[in-house]
Amino acid sequence: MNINVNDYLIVATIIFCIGALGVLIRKNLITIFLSLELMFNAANLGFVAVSEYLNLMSGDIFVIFIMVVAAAEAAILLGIAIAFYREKGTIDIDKANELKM
Amino acid sequence: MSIFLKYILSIIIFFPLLSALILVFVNKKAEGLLRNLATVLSLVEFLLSSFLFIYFKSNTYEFQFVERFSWIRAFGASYFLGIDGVSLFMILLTTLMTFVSLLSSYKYIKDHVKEFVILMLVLETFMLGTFASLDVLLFYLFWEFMLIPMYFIIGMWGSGRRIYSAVKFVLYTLAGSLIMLFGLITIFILHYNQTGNFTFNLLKLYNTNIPLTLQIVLFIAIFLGFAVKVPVFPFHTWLPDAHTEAPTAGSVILAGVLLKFGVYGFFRFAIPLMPEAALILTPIILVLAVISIIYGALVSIVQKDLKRLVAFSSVSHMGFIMLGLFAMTAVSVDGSVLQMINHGISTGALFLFVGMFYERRHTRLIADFGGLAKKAPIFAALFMIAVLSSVGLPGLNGFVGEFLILVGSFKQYTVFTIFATSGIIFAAVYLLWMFQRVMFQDITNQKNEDFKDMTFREIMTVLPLIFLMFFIGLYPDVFLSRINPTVVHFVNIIEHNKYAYNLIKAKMGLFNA
Amino acid sequence: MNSKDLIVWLIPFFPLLGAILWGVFGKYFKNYSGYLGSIFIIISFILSTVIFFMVAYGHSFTSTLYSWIDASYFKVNISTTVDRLSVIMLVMVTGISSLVHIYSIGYMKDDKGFARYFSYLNLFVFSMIMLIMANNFLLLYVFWEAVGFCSYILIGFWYEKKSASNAGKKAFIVNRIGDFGFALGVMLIFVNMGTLNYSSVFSGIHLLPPYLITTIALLLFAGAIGKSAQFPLHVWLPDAMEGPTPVSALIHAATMVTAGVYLIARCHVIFSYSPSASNVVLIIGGITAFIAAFIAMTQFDIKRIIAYSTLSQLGYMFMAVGIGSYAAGIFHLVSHAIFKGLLFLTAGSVMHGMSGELDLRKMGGLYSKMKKTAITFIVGGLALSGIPPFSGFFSKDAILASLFNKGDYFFWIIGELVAFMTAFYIFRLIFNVFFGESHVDKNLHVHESPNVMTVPLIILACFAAVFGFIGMPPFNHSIFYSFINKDFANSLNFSPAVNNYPWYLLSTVSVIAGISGIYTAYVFYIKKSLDLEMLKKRFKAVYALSYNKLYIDEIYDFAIVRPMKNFSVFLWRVVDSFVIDGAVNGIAQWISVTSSKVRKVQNGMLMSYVFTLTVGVIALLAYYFVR
Amino acid sequence: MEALFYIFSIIAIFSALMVISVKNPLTSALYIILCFFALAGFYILLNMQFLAAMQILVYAGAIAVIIVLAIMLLNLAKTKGAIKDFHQLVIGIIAVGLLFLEVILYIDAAGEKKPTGIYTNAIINKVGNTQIIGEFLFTKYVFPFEVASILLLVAVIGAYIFAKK
Repeated sequence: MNINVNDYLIVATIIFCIGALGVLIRKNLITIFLSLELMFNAANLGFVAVSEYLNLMSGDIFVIFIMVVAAAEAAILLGIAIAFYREKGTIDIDKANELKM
Repeated sequence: MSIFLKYILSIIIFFPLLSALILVFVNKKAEGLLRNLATVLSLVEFLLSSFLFIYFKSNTYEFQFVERFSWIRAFGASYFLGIDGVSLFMILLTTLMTFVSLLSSYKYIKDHVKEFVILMLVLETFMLGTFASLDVLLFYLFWEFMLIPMYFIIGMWGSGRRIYSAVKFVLYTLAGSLIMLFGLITIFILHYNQTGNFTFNLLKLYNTNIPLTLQIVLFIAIFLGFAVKVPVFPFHTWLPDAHTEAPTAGSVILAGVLLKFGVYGFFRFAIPLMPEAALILTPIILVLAVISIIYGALVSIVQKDLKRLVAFSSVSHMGFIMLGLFAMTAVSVDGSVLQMINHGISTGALFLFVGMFYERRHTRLIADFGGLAKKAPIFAALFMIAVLSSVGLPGLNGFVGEFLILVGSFKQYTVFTIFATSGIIFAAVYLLWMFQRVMFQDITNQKNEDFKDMTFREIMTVLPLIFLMFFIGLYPDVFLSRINPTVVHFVNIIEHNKYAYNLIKAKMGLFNA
Repeated sequence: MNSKDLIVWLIPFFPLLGAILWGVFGKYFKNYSGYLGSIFIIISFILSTVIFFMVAYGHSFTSTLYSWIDASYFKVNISTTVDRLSVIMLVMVTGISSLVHIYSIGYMKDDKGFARYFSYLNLFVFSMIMLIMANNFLLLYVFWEAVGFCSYILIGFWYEKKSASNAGKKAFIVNRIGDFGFALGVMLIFVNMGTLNYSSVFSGIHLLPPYLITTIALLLFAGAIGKSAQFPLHVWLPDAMEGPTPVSALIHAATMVTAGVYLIARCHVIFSYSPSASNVVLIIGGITAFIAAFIAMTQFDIKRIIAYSTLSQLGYMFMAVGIGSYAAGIFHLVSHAIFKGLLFLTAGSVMHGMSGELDLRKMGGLYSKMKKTAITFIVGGLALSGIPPFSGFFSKDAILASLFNKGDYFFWIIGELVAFMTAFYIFRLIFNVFFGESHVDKNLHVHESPNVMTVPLIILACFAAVFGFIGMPPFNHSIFYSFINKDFANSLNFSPAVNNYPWYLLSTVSVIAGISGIYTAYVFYIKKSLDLEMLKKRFKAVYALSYNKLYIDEIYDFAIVRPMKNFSVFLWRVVDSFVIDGAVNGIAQWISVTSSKVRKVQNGMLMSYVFTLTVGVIALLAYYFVR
Repeated sequence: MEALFYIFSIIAIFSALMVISVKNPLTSALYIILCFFALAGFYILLNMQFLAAMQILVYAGAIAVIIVLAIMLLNLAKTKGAIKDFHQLVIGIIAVGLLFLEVILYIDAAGEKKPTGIYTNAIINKVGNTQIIGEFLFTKYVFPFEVASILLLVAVIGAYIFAKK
């Protein structure tokens, strides 16, 4: 049995869905962030697999940019987490409800 | 001079704005200077606008003093101005009423004088812009801008439930005009689909070919926008509130100019853009107009508040104007346009007088007055002239317009006209009864004993209006000769569409009369 | 503008000038406004006389001042036509106006609003002159309303009195109801004929279908009903007596109220093509003549009695024009103007001497104290009662004769009955006021009026005495008839009173009716040989009906005024404030409630936002998939 | 190769599940590093050694370390992060299940596609994937590349601002 692009995509989908589930059900800011990273990586995997399948390079380049964005995001989010913790004494996401009118 | 005439419309429109800008630099404390300056500037503005009258060519329906500059090229909006016989007089009315209302508010407006005069002048610019623009987008912008100063004028210097009234006024009008915007944009897009050109040029949009069902939908949408402004019967309830709570100047502008925008909108936009729909919906609109006439009159009879009475009488009078416009004969539309001027003058004058009552006694309840003719004969005499002009006494302005409307609509809409004519009885009932209770009989309230007669300034305020009442009543030809070509052209457009309309009528078999 | 035009336009010009001068600069003129005002009217009168002879020995002519309204196909000029009918009216109006003006100088001497009074009065004369001279229906309508307005301000001249201002308002509004019909009539003429000029309308009216002619005629007649105070719109005229008495004499007896008759005479072409409309005129005239005389018999206010008498006499005129006897109607109009003006002015003189007292129960025996007034009054009374040789006899007889000759015996009988009642009530008045024992308050200094008032009375009395001879029976051979008939000759079904019956027989019947009326009054009030109180008790219901003016005011109040007021309150309180505003505020409320609910969606919980986002993604994907 | 694929798959999915299910955030962080390694393995399988290296360096090395640092800095290791809301769990699973289903259906429906590019495995191996990526980054993608660096700079400043008291 040969591994083709669909198999990679299925794995990527599974990881993506797990990440999405994590975002939905967890309340811990850090865990949510980790779940987001999972979703990023799933997408990356998809990019690379399709790029290889179509003999292209653009997907790979994209992955690099996504990594940059993820890194930047990580920095910002952790800054926010620290500020949030300082403010509320917790990082429970449900406490972040000040967007309400 | 030629340059001046070439850009005269822009000059007239933006002169008040410039005046307001000058007033911004005047010290807030110098109230006398502010008032005088604003009044003088508005007088200058009126004189400027009289140039339009002088140089207006009365033998053509074509738009005159046209100015056109590209504005937003991406979707064909342009700065496109021009006037015909109808907008000419609307502009003159606006400049006159602004001058008069500024002159009338020397005593009434006591605080925030600077803001008040600036807002009035800014409002004038917007009103003039609305009357002069021939570009739909430009029109709509001016139209909506008007609300802002008016909102503040009612909300800041009003009396009683002024915030409620101001908000009600704005929301009512806004609700209507948003629906209208939808209609206008739909026509704009239809025009694009048909010609491939983006344009907001009204004269080009006239040629848009709109399918009938869509026409009806759009007409109803645009109708709502204008009907609120007029106001026609079920959409009128903002009017008594806004009129009653607004300061005198606000009421004068509201009655004198703002209500005209509704009818003007029908004349300039709704009917020529969608003539078939207008023809089909005419019976319904006429029913509303006739209801407005009788309803407004009947409700006026039992009002206890002077200003509210005049406000409801406005509903009745505007009903006449709507009847004349939608009867769509040359005579009735002539009368309708003339009556727009008349209503501005007469009702404006009535509001001025009510304001003078309020300044003297700080009440507007009819029951608080009585026997004032003895104390203030000049007041009584001039007030009576204004009342009679509103009643439609021959020799004064109201009669000419009313009669033209009625005689013009009689043939086609006999029943409506008969009902409308009964309005002249009611007008006599409510206005004369009011006059009797205020001016005649003996003084019952001790406070009226030192009721002052009119001052020189107050006489000067109403004198132009009184003069016009007689002038239009005795020699309306000056006005009619300039209005008539435009109106005849307007009616010809409708007649042109009657053929199509009759085909539809035959097809639908609905209106077999 | 040739001299003819100039003279025509100067006739209304002087009164208008006067009205403006006294109205605006009244306080500078003071008493001169009276003298100058009278002089202005006298000038108008002289000019009218000149025009009268110009027309009598020449032709009628038209003169245009300027184009008034020119709206597309609706064109109306300010222009006049002077023909035989209008010159007679003109001379009558300006003549009586002159006398009333002179009389007013004395009557209104101490009034604060002296200048204002003359301003109004001059304005009225102006409007009336223009009404008569108008050559199209719109102008007629304009001045029709204008005289109504003048009547309004003159009735309410003493506006401090609530009753006076009420009466003025009532007059104006009731008139407007009539004018409502009139206006519709004018519109109907325009839409069918395309013009409002008398000459074009009259020459083309026969082309219209009969029902339209009848409708037009009836609508015009509605205006006449209002202005001439015919049943059922007669209610304003008795109340109008609140105004100064010279005003009642001029407006509410001699000139304005007869405008209705003038209108029908002017439009005789229209009416002659519509027998049914003419019949309506006849019937309304008959009803009014009868009920007004019936009411007048029991009233106590001397001015009101004369006012009802005016109604009744107007009823005669309408009967006359209703059967097509236009000449007789106009003849009675003029003679009535003279003797009724006289009666009102003398009543004013009595009031003046009695310091404003009007109740005839508080008078009596005044003959010795004010001889001139009394004699002139009696002359007027005799003229009214139709006793030869006073003018009323000739004019009333002309009407009754034409009724009889036309075969309308029923209305002839009514006419004779009314003649009897008329003689009765006017002599009831005369006997109670001038003869019998005095009931005058002892403190009251009764005096004769000054010469400025009595001289007009005497002039009018002379006219009342001799005027009738120009209409000597048989009427259709008289001077007046032959003068005016040239105008009416072109009307189609005009039938001059056919002289089937000897005129002297009919005249005798009328005279007998008059004399028996006077005798009855004599029996009741001078001889007192019949017990009045007993009679009142026996016919209690009839008496109450008459005394309370047939309860018409009350009926109107109950059936029209109150329901309308209640309905208006309903519209205001329920429809406006509750239904429409309720709907508006309800929508606002609904939006506010809904939005406060929808707002909960935005709860600030990040997780719910994320969840919504996910659902959105799922939905989007599903959409693409389904597509 | 196939065996490797399955092994990496199992590791990746297992560690991903552990990331979202364990209570302690620190444990989660450790599991995600495991996941990153498994993904790096995939990249190698896909002939992208450079990306695999970057994955390990950037993700497992940098980002994960920052996270762990933050957890320790805030002393969060003991925070209760357990899933308490059963309701939310069920809805989440249903939603995500649907999402999964849809994506799978998409993949299924996509069908065969012919390769369009020129960068076959042979060429990549000949030139070297690092060089190809480098050439791309400094030629065709130079603008996004510079933007990305500015983004990083902004992120640094932003993180500083946020974390600063």
